Amino acid sequence: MIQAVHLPESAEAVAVHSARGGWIMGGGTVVMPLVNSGAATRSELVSLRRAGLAGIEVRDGVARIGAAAPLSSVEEHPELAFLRPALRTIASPTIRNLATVGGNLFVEQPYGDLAVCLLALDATCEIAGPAGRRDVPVAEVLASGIAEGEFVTAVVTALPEPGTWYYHKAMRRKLNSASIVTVASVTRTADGVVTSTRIALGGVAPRPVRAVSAERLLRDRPLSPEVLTEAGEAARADTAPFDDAYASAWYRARVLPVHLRRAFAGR
Amino acid sequence: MTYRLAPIDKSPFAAEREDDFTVIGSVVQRSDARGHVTGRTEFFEDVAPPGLLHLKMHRSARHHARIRGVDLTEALAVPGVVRILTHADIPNNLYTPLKLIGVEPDDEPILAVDKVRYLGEPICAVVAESEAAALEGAARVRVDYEDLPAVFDVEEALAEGAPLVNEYHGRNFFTYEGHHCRRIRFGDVEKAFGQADHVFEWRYESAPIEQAPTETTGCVVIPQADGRLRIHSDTQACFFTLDNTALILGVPFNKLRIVGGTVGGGFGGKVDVIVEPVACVAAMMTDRPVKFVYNRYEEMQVSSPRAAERIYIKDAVMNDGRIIGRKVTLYVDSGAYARHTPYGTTKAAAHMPGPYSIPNVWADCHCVFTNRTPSSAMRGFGVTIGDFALESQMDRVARALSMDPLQLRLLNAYRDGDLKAHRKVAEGTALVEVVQKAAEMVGHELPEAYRRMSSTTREGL
Amino acid sequence: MAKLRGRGYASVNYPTGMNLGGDPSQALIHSTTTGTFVITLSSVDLGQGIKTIAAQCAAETLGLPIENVLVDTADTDTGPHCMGTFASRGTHRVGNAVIMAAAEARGVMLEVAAEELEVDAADLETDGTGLIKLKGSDEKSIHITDLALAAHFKHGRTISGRGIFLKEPSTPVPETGEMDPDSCQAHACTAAFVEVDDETGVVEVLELYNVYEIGRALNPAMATQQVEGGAWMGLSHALFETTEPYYPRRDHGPRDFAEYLMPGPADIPVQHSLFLERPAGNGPYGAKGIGEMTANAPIPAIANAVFDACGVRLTAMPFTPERVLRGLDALRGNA
Amino acid sequence: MPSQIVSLVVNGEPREFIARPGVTLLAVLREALGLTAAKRGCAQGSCGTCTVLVDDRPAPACLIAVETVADCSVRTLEGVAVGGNLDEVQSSFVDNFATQCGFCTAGMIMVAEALLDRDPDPSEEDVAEAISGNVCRCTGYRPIMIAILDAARRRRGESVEGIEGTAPARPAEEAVSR
Repeated sequence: MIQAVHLPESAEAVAVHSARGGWIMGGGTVVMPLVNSGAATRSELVSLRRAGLAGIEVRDGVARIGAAAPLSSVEEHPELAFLRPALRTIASPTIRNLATVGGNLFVEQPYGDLAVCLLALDATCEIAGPAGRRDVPVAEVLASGIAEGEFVTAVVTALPEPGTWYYHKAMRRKLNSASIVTVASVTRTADGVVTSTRIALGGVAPRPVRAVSAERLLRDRPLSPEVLTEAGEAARADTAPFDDAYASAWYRARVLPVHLRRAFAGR
Repeated sequence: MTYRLAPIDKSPFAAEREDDFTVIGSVVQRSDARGHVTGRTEFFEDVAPPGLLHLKMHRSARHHARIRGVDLTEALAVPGVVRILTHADIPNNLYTPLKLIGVEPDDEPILAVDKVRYLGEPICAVVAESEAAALEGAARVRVDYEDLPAVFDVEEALAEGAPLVNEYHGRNFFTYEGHHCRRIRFGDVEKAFGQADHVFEWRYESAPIEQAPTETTGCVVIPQADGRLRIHSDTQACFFTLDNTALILGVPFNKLRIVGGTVGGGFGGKVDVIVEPVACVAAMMTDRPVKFVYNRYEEMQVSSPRAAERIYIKDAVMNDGRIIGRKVTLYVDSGAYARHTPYGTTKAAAHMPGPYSIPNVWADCHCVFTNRTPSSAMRGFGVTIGDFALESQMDRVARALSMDPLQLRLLNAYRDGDLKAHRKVAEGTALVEVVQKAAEMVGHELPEAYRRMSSTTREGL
Repeated sequence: MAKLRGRGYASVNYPTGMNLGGDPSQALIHSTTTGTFVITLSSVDLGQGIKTIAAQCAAETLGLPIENVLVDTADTDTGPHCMGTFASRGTHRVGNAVIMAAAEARGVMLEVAAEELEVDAADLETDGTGLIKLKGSDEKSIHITDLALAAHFKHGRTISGRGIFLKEPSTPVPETGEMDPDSCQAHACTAAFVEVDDETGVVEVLELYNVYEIGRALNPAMATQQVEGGAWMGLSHALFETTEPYYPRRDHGPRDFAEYLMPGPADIPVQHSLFLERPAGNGPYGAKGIGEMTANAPIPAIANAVFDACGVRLTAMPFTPERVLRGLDALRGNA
Repeated sequence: MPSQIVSLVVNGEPREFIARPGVTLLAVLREALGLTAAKRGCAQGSCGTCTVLVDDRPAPACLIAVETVADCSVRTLEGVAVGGNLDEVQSSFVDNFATQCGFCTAGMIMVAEALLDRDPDPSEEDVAEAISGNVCRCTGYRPIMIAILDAARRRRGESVEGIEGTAPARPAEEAVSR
């Protein structure tokens, strides 16, 4: 049973409650269902709502997004328009009014499509905790989590150059549905061939993953349907798909190359 | 006022109708709409009596297991927990809801006694001052299980040596007047298979489906000054719930009063009598109002779904498309208990062989027990999955014969005066006309002879 | 890749009322002193609209405006027995019971009017506006409000009626299955148009054409609600729904509306619906039960349309992308 | 931490109540303030029946620990009809037969209110997206979408007369080419 809900007004104050075992809560979309069903394992909640962590700043091609920023504020931010199509594939507008950027890093797959985007963007997480502050690549946070008592205060990412951002999410429904396969990528081409690429996948492993095998295969090659399909098949090596209520591991692996191709080549 | 209407085509059967009405057939605004759009419609959970207690269930974590022991110590220590009910507190713990129409045997405990037969089966009910305390209490009940082999497939359940699911039936099927299934025997199908130009046999299957009303199943029971209980419920059937509840409580029927009638969707899911009896026992024992309402997980996984079915259809078909024999073997997965499935299985049998006149019909419809959440009624009970199988079969037969699928249906459609497989003479039929009209809507050309067919005559066949 | 289009049909019938009968419902009706008729029931409204339908049946039978009818339902202390709202029985059973009760009340109403107007009751008619009048005369008439007041305070009469509908129970013959399993049958035919993504197995239903024969649409707007919502549920069953996605294995059962998939507002097809009416002799004003039937025909019609589109025969519900894709793979010889 | 006094501005009126730690906005509205229009359909944020507006944005009240929105403005369905007069969205839901069981209606209307406040002329796609977090099990959504689009027209002062049929039949080959 919940004994206290703290509403600290600074990151420092959050750190104090977090160090005492308080459960960090962004929008509540993950924590509150557990509270409501009696499955919460901690007795104190620490809300980030008043901690001043909801700001979004974009300066010199770099975005700093507060961990407590609701997904809807990212969706509506004019300088983050490249992320808008991705955000509109996440849950529903009502949930996006609550769910936060920081929270999205920690939701279980097949949810967490913004985290997939941030992985493709090679974003950095600003983390605070009992031992002070540190900056960690989002890849590391996604792979290994953060230490007890720590919490993410912001994510920082360079904006992708025009024409280099790719996103595609396969879902069972057209709106408000979890990922079957999510593909996000920053890929540069010159003279028709790939000069650099980062591809992140969602829905196909317990955590968002980099499709390094596909990245390797795409380098110096054109983004043609054939090459992309080959890359998608190679990407299976980077995944560990699972069964859930939405799709089987077999299905996810089977359609991964199709959706990787579609992410770049459209239909 | 704006509203959308599906048009009514009054030309077919024009001679059989009268239209001299003032209110019937005209659009009248729903009497409940204003309440709905203002939020003033009162659903059962909008009742908030003072001193309300909350009931949450501790449920089986196993598919099939013997209960070696239940430890309530930790649960009772949770602040706010008032009482924990076990099977010993339920006056008539063993029941079956259709006993009201003569179905036997009683086969399901309100709260588990020495065994659980499906995942999520209720074991004990924690009553507390707050929902959070009831949840915490329910989480702290400790049950010591001895696992038993479980069976989940209907045909495996009927096979030799399968684990016995429900001792009260003694076999893994419901027995219909001494028979292992509900049967239809009409004509001689084996002879038809011998005479047929083609014999087609295929198999169909479905998985369980949830009614998924937006309002979950629940009730609020309020003890009254005169010693009676007032039950605010979202049951689909007030007296059915009242009568069953009184039998389980062992009290006179007039000790209970049900107030309901405004329900946030049912679709068959609120015909079971599950929440009211145990909430009533809790209210009687505490002499306080008690609320027992399913959470969404319980509604999705513990409340009875539409049964999974497996259906084999074997048809004897002539070159011209006449189906002269149909043999149907149907397995309905009742889950661990009967509930309404014996009824649904009979309804399925009566529905065979679909809306067609077939002179030789054989159907065996099995109500099978497995270690699955008990299934029960849902919109189209006993028919929906059968229609999937029957109408897929019709399409396959048509394709196998290279026939127009609508012409195949029109050729075999039942008409007024036909004797159905269950030996009732058909009347008021209209299959021919709905098929003709659908063809017209989508521009599917039918030959003149098929356009002239009618449900009222067999002319042209 | 290709989007493959196909069309499929299905035609069905559906029984009205509890399968073997024996499912009575009662209605009581009485007039207040000012001529409002209160129908008392214990029937449940799940959203299908029985409260409105009962009022329409009573108003029609009484020959009074719908505004003169109130429905009080689902309190077992005050309402007479109803078996319940299921088995497509509500409109049929309750409608018939209400008509019977209203007919009895109408009889009393006309008797009292006859006394008031000093004419023969057989010569009276109602005009649907609230007037009871001598047939063919515009002068000899009395309004229901005045009549109800007179009945109570002057004549000492209660304008009321009792109604019940019972189809006698039928017992199947165990050896043959001989039985009487319905009161009447409603009918439907669906044509489904689908598009199949041959690389992912995703099926999209583009259009549903539904023809429903429903006896009589007592309230055409509410009948439209029933059939369109029901066809949506059929589509949902066909493509999405199950509590056990790996049946007969029990794991990964959906726990909430996120995991329990149903088509959302962006996933719905264009629906074209048409009613036919063949009034049932035993139905209230000919109506048959339609609540359940509506979901049935779309399911096989969609399965048949998928076959038409891509040659995959779906024999297990629901028709998930995986099942379609496995079928496509098998056809391509790379299963 | 014991229960504490929390205040909200609900439908324009300041309200104070005692809240147990972690109690949801939904529970407060329904149990402490007697505002039962918002419904508990899942307590997980997956059904939308409890949707209310918090600082003018729609959100499921079951996911909000009430302390976290202290002093915020909350709007519920009870605050929509003024003096018993239905607003355009409500009257449009009635007229278009967009309600059946009524359990999703409060959430649907609150989403529609927020949508139309922000965008007086939404497209069908906008409406679908706006209500994509709200489950309706009865209607198949089409009547609700039509009601919201119709409400937008009413707010813009456009005519609402006339009866709309369902989509007319047309030759299938025109509708779907194979």
